[in-house]
Amino acid sequence: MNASLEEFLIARRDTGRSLLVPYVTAGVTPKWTEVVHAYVDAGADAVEVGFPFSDPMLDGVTIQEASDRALAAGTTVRGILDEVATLDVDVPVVAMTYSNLVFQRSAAEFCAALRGSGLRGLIVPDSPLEEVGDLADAAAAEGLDLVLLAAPSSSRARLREIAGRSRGFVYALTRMGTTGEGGEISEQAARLGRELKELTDRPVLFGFGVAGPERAAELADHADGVVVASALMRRLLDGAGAGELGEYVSSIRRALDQGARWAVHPATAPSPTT
Amino acid sequence: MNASLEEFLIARRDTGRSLLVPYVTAGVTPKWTEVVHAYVDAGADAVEVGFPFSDPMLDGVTIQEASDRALAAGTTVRGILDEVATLDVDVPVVAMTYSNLVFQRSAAEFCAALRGSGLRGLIVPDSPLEEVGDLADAAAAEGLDLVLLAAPSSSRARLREIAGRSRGFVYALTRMGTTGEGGEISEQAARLGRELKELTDRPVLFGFGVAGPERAAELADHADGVVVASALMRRLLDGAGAGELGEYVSSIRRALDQGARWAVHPATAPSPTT
Amino acid sequence: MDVMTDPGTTGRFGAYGGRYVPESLIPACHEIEAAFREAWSDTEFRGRLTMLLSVYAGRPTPLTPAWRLSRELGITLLLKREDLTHTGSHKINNVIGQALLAQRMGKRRILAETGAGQHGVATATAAALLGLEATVFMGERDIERQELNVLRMEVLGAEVVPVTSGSRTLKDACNEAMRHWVSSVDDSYYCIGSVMGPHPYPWMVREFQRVIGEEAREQCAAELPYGVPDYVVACIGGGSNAVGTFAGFVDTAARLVGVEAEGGAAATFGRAGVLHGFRSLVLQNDDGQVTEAHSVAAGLDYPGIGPEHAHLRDAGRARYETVNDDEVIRALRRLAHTEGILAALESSHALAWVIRAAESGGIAPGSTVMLTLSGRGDKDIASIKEML
Amino acid sequence: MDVMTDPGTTGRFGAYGGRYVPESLIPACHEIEAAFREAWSDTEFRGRLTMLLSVYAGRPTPLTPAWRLSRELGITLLLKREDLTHTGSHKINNVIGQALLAQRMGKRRILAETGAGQHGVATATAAALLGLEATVFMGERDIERQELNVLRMEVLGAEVVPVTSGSRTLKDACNEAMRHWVSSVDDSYYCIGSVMGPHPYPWMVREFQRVIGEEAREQCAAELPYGVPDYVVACIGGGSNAVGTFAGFVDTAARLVGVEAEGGAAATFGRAGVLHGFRSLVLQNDDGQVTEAHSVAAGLDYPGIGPEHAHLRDAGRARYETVNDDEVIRALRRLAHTEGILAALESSHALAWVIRAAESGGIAPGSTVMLTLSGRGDKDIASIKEML
Ligand SMILES: Cc1ncc(COP(=O)(O)O)c(C=O)c1O
Ligand SMILES: Cc1ncc(COP(=O)(O)O)c(C=O)c1O
Repeated sequence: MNASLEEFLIARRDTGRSLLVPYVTAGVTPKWTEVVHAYVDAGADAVEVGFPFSDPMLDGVTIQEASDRALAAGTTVRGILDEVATLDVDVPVVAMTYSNLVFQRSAAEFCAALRGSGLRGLIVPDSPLEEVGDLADAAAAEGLDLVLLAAPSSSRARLREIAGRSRGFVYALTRMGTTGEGGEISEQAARLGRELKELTDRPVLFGFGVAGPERAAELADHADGVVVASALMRRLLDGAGAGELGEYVSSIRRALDQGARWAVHPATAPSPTT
Repeated sequence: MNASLEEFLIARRDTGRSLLVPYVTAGVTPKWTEVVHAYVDAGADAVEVGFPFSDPMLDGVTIQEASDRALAAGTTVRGILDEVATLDVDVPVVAMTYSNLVFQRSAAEFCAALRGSGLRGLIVPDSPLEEVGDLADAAAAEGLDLVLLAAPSSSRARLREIAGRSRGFVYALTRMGTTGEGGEISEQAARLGRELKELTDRPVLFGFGVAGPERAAELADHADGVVVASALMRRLLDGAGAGELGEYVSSIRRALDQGARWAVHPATAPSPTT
Repeated sequence: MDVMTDPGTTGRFGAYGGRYVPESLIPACHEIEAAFREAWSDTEFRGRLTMLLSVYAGRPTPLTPAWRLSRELGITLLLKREDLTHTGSHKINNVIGQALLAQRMGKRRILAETGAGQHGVATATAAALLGLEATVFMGERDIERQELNVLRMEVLGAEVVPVTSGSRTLKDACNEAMRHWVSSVDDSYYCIGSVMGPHPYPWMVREFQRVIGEEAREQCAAELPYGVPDYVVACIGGGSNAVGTFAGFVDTAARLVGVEAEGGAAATFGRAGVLHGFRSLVLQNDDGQVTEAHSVAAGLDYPGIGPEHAHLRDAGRARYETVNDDEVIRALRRLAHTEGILAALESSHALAWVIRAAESGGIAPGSTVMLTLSGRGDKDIASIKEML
Repeated sequence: MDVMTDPGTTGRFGAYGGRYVPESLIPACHEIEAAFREAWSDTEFRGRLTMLLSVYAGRPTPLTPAWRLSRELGITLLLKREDLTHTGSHKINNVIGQALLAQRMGKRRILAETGAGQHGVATATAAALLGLEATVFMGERDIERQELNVLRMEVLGAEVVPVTSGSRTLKDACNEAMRHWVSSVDDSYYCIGSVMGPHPYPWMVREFQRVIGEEAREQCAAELPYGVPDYVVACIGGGSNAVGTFAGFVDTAARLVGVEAEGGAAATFGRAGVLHGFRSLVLQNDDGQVTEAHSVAAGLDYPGIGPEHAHLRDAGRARYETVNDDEVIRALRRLAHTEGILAALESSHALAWVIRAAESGGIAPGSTVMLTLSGRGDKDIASIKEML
């Protein structure tokens, strides 16, 4: 796989496929890499791997618990990188973590390490546009796509800048709040999806509160796909194994594929001639 | 008995006898009047009857407890007066209580009631010289002897006034403190006794901390006698009956009589010719 | 009007006051009276006191408008903030004065009784400040109710002596302190916490507390259109914060109102009597046995009232009202919610009356009310919690 | 010197500060910054704030000489008495400012995190005063340690939300408050209790707290021969009372000393990192996992330090020291015994360092030390008792 995260996702989306990015906290179980494989087998278009942080400010209880569990089990950045390096999957793997891990030594060092283990993208929810300068440069230098977040509260001007500077995809927050399941699809989310789609041809994926196949399909109507995190981690913490998690991802995959068949995506639908 | 308290005590003292005034809290047991009789039979020269008060500021734990017990049993001023009226004893009975009982209606009314029940004297420890005007007049009008207290801290000028205005006897406090047993004979007490004896021919009796025959005899050396209260009430509260209390008073009586035999009382010793 | 003046050498306020103590204590009372008279006319002493009240204890205290509650009640309610003084109540004003006096008299130790514990904490504080020892007598029941203050006294280095006699509250602590004083009068100074006790205490404590009223008078003059409030209100245990407040307004047209706890309302339900060394109104039965007071506020659990209040009542210069525990708790919560001020249960009595009177028309709409908030409610939090 | 100035739109103090928050909160931070800039240059707003600090919160607070302790230590020790403010700590200065700002911005509710509970109580207080709602996040462990303050907040009408994640102390309460804020940013204002959080908080809180230093500066000028103390000392949790104090002396020759708890000493044992929205010194392991802080003082149980302190340290304008729990308890008791002042455990850290330094010659005999006594110790009495 030589394509960048962004190239990879655009190519997939352009086949008319709704994108699906499931999440797993590295180290949450000793066999967490099996979960990655199960996701891929179930039709994931990329996998988001969380590097656990002691103070995950933007995460709800589920991912906090997963992070605490991983840290309690002795998970380290070096350990995660080593395990990621052994992964043999044919979709891009994206790191998600907090600024304090990224800036430990330097952004350049961190990005180089990620890239060295084969990661293709990076999400740092507490580094907004203003703080992202060095990191964006370092990521670009390593060919790592730095994904930026867009929020319902972001102004149009900020959305334009986010859409312009994000790489890989634009991570659109379905709501004002932390990660976690539940909540209706809001008019807000739909509008954010529409606005971002107007501003960029990059894939726009919804995250936060994407629980269950229907909700995933509904959301995907307003953008190019979804990130699913807490719904999966909840099941994992409750005892589900890689197999079950894979099935759950499959069910979302199917819903997305069905939804995509009758969804109207004027901007991104494959042209009738392809 | 027609003599006043003072006349009675002077007469007895002048026979060379050390005076003994035991105390009982009225109402502390249903049969408290038996205690009075036992005291008299044991050689008391007068008996002090305490009218219990809820807030006996100058009393130590023993007399507080006796007062609380009497009040809890429903003791009232009227009830005490009625019982005192039935006493048939040949020594004077003296009331001791606090200002608040005395001034309930008026000092005159209170004194008249005491006298009506046959009481001959009154001690009000929280009415010092400055506050005693009306009361002294009312007592005098009823032929009731108002006993004043003298303290080791009193100046010579005050002692002179106390000695001059007290009736019945002068109540000399052995120490700075509340009623209660214990304590050595202090140089203070001896000096107070001497000073008062110089100032008046009225009997001077020591009170507070007169516990046991030896101490009584020692103290009597410095004045005309003693008031014994807490030592008796302690025994009563611990279960002693009238008989035992009488025996205790007898033992003090004997000690006083022996002490008096070899004691040096230059001022008061009966002249060799009597 | 012949009120709130020097009560002379006999310490009389009309028919009240005096010095009903055992002969043993008379010389001590004389000594204190003489020392106080001398100190009070010594500008250096007064300067030192004023300096400590300002630099150490946080005076002057603000006069805070109760903005939101005033609007709700249709009056102008001003709060004299004694809760902001060091240790959290007006008691410190008096105690610093008496501790300076004790030091001047060469005493080594200060004795005190305490109810709510505020006077005890203040005494422990002033003793530490001046390098004196402190022994505080406190009823066992109050020790339970005011645990926080007991711990404060201990950390300040004071000895707290539990009093187990009688109702195990303030009145018994007074008895016990007095008893102890009799036996240690040579080296110990008895620092009474309110306008009670034998002369010169009721007068001396009033003089030490008049700083409340004098400050408030000035503050009102600066802030009110007519310079003087229509009502001046304070709670009454022994009556020191009230007397200190009234002293600033006695010569004005302001109506003076003292508010007692229903279960300890000597001015309303008491008869003349003698307790703890002075003659005043006392709750008692027909025989003269003193009744136990009952109130949620430990500092108001006192069956008597300062002699000067009895006199002010007889003279018609002040009136005395009562409120019950329920009204008090509601008033405390209401002030907390509307103004963010947690008043002591004691002070909340004054507030409860103002609320009732304003809501029932007893205080005319548009009136200005100056209320002394005698202390803060932190010490009461546990009891308040229990009662909710 | 280029320190303690306006940190600009990016909120940088040298290499520290910034605004490391989720995109969702960026507009809110901008809005607050704009509102604060506008308010801070609006004389009416500042007048209103000054009035409330004076009439309601009891400012100016006295500068009290620690007479007896000074003599023992051979120095002149002056205490800036933030313990005498309404609610009992310097936290009220900041909170009244932010609550006024929240009201001006049309917010309905105030959110806050709290450690010792002092910031929570102050927030509940200011919210009541201005008729706003208050929700306070507090670690479960701190709720146990500071029960009194929890009850105070509840009586004031605030909702106290226990935080059960992580170490269940201040840092986790910060996380939780931030999470909650993200989801309620429309109608809620997040009132941060120290010089931490994303820009403009560290700067804004410094500005609201500089009243401590400015008053102390004036008071020192009036009372000291050279007008300025040799040392200016304050304890550091997040660092707000210290920054507020330093702000008044940064342009003088006074040596500025911040004192941290040994178990939470980010300035001494921390490395640069990003926590709770800002870059500063943080206690953390090699991987960047934040360490739990440990201190007897709940208000100092914080693994970070305000970004401006990190900058002052780098710039050499202030130095940072640590003391351990034992020294702190001893210092608290010593001040109680010598001066009758019960300091908060937090403030006692500053005192412990002064005692150690004076006794070891680290502070030269005869020096003048101005120490900010950030709060009163009533809240800590139960824990102190346990430790004796
Ligand atoms: C806060 C407070 N207010 C009032 C009182 C009552 O005392 P006084 O009536 O003497 O003001 C007390 C007594 O403890 C108190 O603590
Ligand atoms: C009394 C007191 N002092 C100090 C602090 C520490 O805060 P800061 O470092 O922001 O002044 C606190 C925090 O709760 C406190 O309550």
